[in-house]
Amino acid sequence: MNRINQKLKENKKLLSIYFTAGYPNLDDTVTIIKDLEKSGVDMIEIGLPFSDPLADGPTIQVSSAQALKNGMTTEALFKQLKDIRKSVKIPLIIMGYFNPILQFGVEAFCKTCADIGIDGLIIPDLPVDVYNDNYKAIFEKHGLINVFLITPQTSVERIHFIDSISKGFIYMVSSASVTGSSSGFGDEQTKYFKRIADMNLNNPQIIGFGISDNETFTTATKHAKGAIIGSAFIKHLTNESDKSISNFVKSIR
Amino acid sequence: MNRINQKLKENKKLLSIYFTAGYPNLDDTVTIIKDLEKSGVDMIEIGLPFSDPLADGPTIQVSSAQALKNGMTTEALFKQLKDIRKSVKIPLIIMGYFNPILQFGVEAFCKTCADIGIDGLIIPDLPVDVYNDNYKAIFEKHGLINVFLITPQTSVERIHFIDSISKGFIYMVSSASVTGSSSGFGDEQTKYFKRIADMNLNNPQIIGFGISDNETFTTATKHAKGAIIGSAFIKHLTNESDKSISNFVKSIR
Amino acid sequence: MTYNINEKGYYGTFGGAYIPEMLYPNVEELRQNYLKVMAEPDFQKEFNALLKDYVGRPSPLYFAKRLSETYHTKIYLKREDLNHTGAHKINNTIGQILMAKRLGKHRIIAETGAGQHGVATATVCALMGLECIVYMGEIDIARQAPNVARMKMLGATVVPAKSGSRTLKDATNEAIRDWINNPVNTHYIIGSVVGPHPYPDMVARFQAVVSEEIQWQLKEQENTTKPDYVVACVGGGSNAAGAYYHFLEDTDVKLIAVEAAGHGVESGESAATSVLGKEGIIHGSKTLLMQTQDGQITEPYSISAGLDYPGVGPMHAHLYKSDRAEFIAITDDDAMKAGLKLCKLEGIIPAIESSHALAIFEQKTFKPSDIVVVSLSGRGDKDLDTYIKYFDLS
Amino acid sequence: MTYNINEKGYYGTFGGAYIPEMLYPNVEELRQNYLKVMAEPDFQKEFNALLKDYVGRPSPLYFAKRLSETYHTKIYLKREDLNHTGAHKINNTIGQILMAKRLGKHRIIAETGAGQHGVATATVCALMGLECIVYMGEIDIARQAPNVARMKMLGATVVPAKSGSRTLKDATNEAIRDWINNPVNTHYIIGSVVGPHPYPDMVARFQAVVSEEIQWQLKEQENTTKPDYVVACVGGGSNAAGAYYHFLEDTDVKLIAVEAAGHGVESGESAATSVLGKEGIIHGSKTLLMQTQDGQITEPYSISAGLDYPGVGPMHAHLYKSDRAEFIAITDDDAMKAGLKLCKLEGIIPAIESSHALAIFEQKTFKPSDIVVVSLSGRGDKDLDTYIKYFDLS
Ligand SMILES: Cc1ncc(COP(=O)(O)O)c(C=O)c1O
Ligand SMILES: Cc1ncc(COP(=O)(O)O)c(C=O)c1O
Repeated sequence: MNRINQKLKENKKLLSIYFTAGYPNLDDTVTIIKDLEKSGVDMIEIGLPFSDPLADGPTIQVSSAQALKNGMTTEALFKQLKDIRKSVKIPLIIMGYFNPILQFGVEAFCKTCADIGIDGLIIPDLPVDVYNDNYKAIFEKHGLINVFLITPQTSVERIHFIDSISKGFIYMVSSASVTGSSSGFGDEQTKYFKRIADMNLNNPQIIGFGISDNETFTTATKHAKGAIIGSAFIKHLTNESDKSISNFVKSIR
Repeated sequence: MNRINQKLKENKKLLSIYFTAGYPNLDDTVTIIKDLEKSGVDMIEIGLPFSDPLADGPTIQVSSAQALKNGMTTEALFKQLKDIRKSVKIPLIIMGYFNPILQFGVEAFCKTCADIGIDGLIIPDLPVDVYNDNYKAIFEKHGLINVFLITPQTSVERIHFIDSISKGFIYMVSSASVTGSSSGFGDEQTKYFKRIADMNLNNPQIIGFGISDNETFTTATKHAKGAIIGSAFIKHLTNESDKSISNFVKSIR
Repeated sequence: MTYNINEKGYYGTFGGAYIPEMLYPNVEELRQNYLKVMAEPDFQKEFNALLKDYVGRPSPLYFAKRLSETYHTKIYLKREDLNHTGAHKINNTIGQILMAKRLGKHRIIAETGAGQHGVATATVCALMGLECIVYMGEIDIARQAPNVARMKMLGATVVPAKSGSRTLKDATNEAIRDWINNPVNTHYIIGSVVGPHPYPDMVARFQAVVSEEIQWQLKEQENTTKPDYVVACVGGGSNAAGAYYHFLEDTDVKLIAVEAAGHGVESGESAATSVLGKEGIIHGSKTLLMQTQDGQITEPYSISAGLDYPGVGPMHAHLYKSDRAEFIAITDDDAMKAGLKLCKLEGIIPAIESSHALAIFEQKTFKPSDIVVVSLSGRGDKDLDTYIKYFDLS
Repeated sequence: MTYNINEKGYYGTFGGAYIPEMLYPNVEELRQNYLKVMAEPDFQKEFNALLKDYVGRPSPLYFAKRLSETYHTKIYLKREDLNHTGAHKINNTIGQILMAKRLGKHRIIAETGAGQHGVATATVCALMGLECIVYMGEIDIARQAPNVARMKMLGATVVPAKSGSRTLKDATNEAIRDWINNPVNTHYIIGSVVGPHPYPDMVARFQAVVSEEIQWQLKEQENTTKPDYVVACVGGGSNAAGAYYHFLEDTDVKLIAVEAAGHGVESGESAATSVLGKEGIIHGSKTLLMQTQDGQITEPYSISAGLDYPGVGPMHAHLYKSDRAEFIAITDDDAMKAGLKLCKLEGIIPAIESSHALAIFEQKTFKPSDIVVVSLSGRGDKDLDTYIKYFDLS
């Protein structure tokens, strides 16, 4: 069974952390992953940096640009991750835009991921139907879970469709926004969280975008299986004089 | 008999000088006239300055602008000239653009000129036909000679017509140009001078524009009754350390 | 009473050709030929083809919905701003360049204020492969920089006029001096209905296409050939002349001429020629002009380089004196505001000249049923700096 | 083989909608409605009326006599430079603003490179009274200053894109981010035949009026509806798409697409997407784009802000791969020279984008009998500074 599915079965609210591979320094990737696991994080999204991350806000944009400048490439990432499963047990997801994956070759990409022990992919600009028509078989052949997003604007019908083809969890975007946009959740969002929870979907939901601290994590996980932190973690790596990852994780839950 | 006609009868080549009234200083007008007469000049054109002297080159433009700045007006000029005939005997012509004359009133202007003892007018932008139709009677009533221009482009027919309505001399523009433009006469111009001379017009011709020194004066008066110097004289008043008018006149003939 | 020119070249008592003898052959040649040449089928064909395929005529008669709602009347904009080079000026330069060619001239001179006429002249000279010299006041060179750049791109020589007010009047003086100096090979393309006869009439005839189009365009849109009002700004008066032309003798159609009040008609810094002017001679024409008691031409002022002229065409002097047209003076401030308003309501940036015409809606009330055609004589690209600075938008 | 879009939103293998889920409702709403709305008689009427009375269509098809003589072939210029706001871009923004209104959107965003699309968007937003935010790369803001001023005059908010190459690509990223953040009330008016389906097709249809007019205009002038060649510059590809549209399936009509070679195709500073690009995803579309081995999008370079884009519309990718169109890359230098040449020969100052299309006559020989229609996509007013500096004309 895929590590993601296993993790989702645990009777707890999951904390997932996104970071950009190769940031702040090219060789930080593995260290950050290990530290995150050590700090008790449940799942990690390893961001494959892209030159034009159009679903991301300034924080992730800047980290991506820096990572690329540092020399991060798809090949380099795979090389860094080669032996990751020797030490890391929690689910690892690669999050990246479709073009670098396409250039690598979707089949080759999936195979390499599987070889390394990557559990799933989040590709924000690979639409559900294109995936379904063209790439599903490849992903499944390599045992990779593809994670789809829903947003407050996603129709009920479409949510059910996405639920039907999802094999792990649904990435629930907290509000219509790019990453790192909002600060705190309002009425509208909690209503939306509840609305989706009440749909009793087959796949659990993990909420992302706008989770930055204990308060937002708590609100989000009241109605969902877990939550993903991205920009806030990258800000922590960038700005804090205390760059301790475990302190950051502790501050969340 | 008008002083101009009398002067034209003299058996000599006439030197006529143009200057801008009120230049260099507002009250120089009368002094310059007297000095010119004393220096042996045959005829004087007193320039009534105009803000937009469109037939004039830079030298006369600048002198006109300065004269106006000095406070020269039509009234002021007439006041300066009030007693001019007590001392000055040679023909005096006022040269000015039509608008100031029109504003003064053509009749009033002519009357005042006559009272003062002005002999003629040169109004470059009062065309022959307009003069003929509207103002001839007034000029004649006041015994004023209106002087018309011809240029190298003026047709033979038109020269004859202008000759027919002229009562003193014809102002022969040496070349198609504004005042102060050319330097020296070429073949084309001497041919033109000759061509006109050969027409044996009723009115003698006095050549203007581009006469600046002994050479051009001599060339011009070879074929004409006289010549008019304007810009060169104003330059003399402006630039020369020796501003002596008699020295200037001596340098011409 | 007629509002057209008579056989002597006068509109009422205004007009004529008060020119130095040096210009006589040129002006006379033109006077004798212009109507004949314009009537030639070959000329007509070439003129009309260029207006259509090169200039982009007909220019639309655009019903300005939001502007009309704002002022509770029916406002149509005659979109001369859409012409090639961005103003009505090109109608005239196309005509004159064809005239010049037929008269065998191969050197072209022009004066320009806003630069639109200079650009339009440089344009047709490039089109015909003729040499082009444009005189432009030093002040106008500074305030209409984009148009100076355009003239240079088009291969014209731009000569600064440094005398007097260093604006349109002085550029015109310089152009006339050039013409005097070059009487044989040169045609002077005057940019407005000013100058000695036959220029005012010739330019008006070339611009008359504007009102000709208004007639059939209004027929299409309002089922009448007659607007209630035709409104145009007046510098020299050419866009107004074009917009009025076919309505001149039909007094059902009311004409409104808008002049530049600058800082205010009584401020001493103004270009409201008809109100402030007296009959006199400027640039070869007997007309109304701003002048001193003594007959010296006054230096005008307007924020708009194209209206910054102390005279007005003789046709307009006559329209003013005969009360055929209503003359309204608009200040810099009111014009600028009206210009910005058009941007915001209709998405059209007008030339500051044209903004003066648009400003009348704040001063004069029209009936809801009135059809008011405004000559949008040019686009505001040349004026962006002035607008942006004025409204502090940068 | 067809060169039009298929029902799945692809031109051959290019196109589609590779968008984040956050954009799905917006793009899907558009996809489901665009053809229906465009077919509504009411929409058609309003669209066509605005094209005629506001934009000034039809734009002339001008036979460039002196240019034709120079290159010994028959060159017609499709004068999109004469449109209101000075380029073809407004055809599309008029269409999209009417679409947006029918979809109930009241906030409009756009990206812009040369600023022409930004101005065209700001214009239609003013016309309709809608809020307008335009994203523009910092570098483009500097090199297309007049258009920035125009947008401000028109009341738009211009937001600088400060990431990446700080040009069109990055402005597009920012616009997409804005749209993600404002999914309900906002319509994103994309300025070219790029982006997720249905944008490329919708924009092409709005621009198709260009080739529709070419057909009947050529019929009038040459008694044929078919040119031998249609030439257009390609940034995203909208002016080309419009000029090609009605000829796409008729292979008698040869299509030439002109890309920006910048300092040279092999120089590393270029925007010649089709030659240098590989299949990939950019801004929601599968198409050709300039990218690293690793799939990172390359920063392009061209002197022309409107061509300075690392992708190309999927229609053009298909035209390239299928050899339906010939692709020619033109350097900065050759484009600038061709631009100046048009000024001097025809009195038309072209946008630097359009100058690229004109430069092909130095590279490719046509038969004297060939009818070559060149899309003169825009006027060069926005580029005067660049031209003047390049040719040292000041
Ligand atoms: C756009 C525009 N409108 C109006 C004028 C004023 O000229 P006229 O009164 O001859 O139309 C100018 C002069 O440059 C102009 O550029
Ligand atoms: C005048 C002009 N032409 C061409 C283009 C390139 O765009 P497209 O390829 O979509 O026509 C632009 C873009 O701004 C432009 O302004």
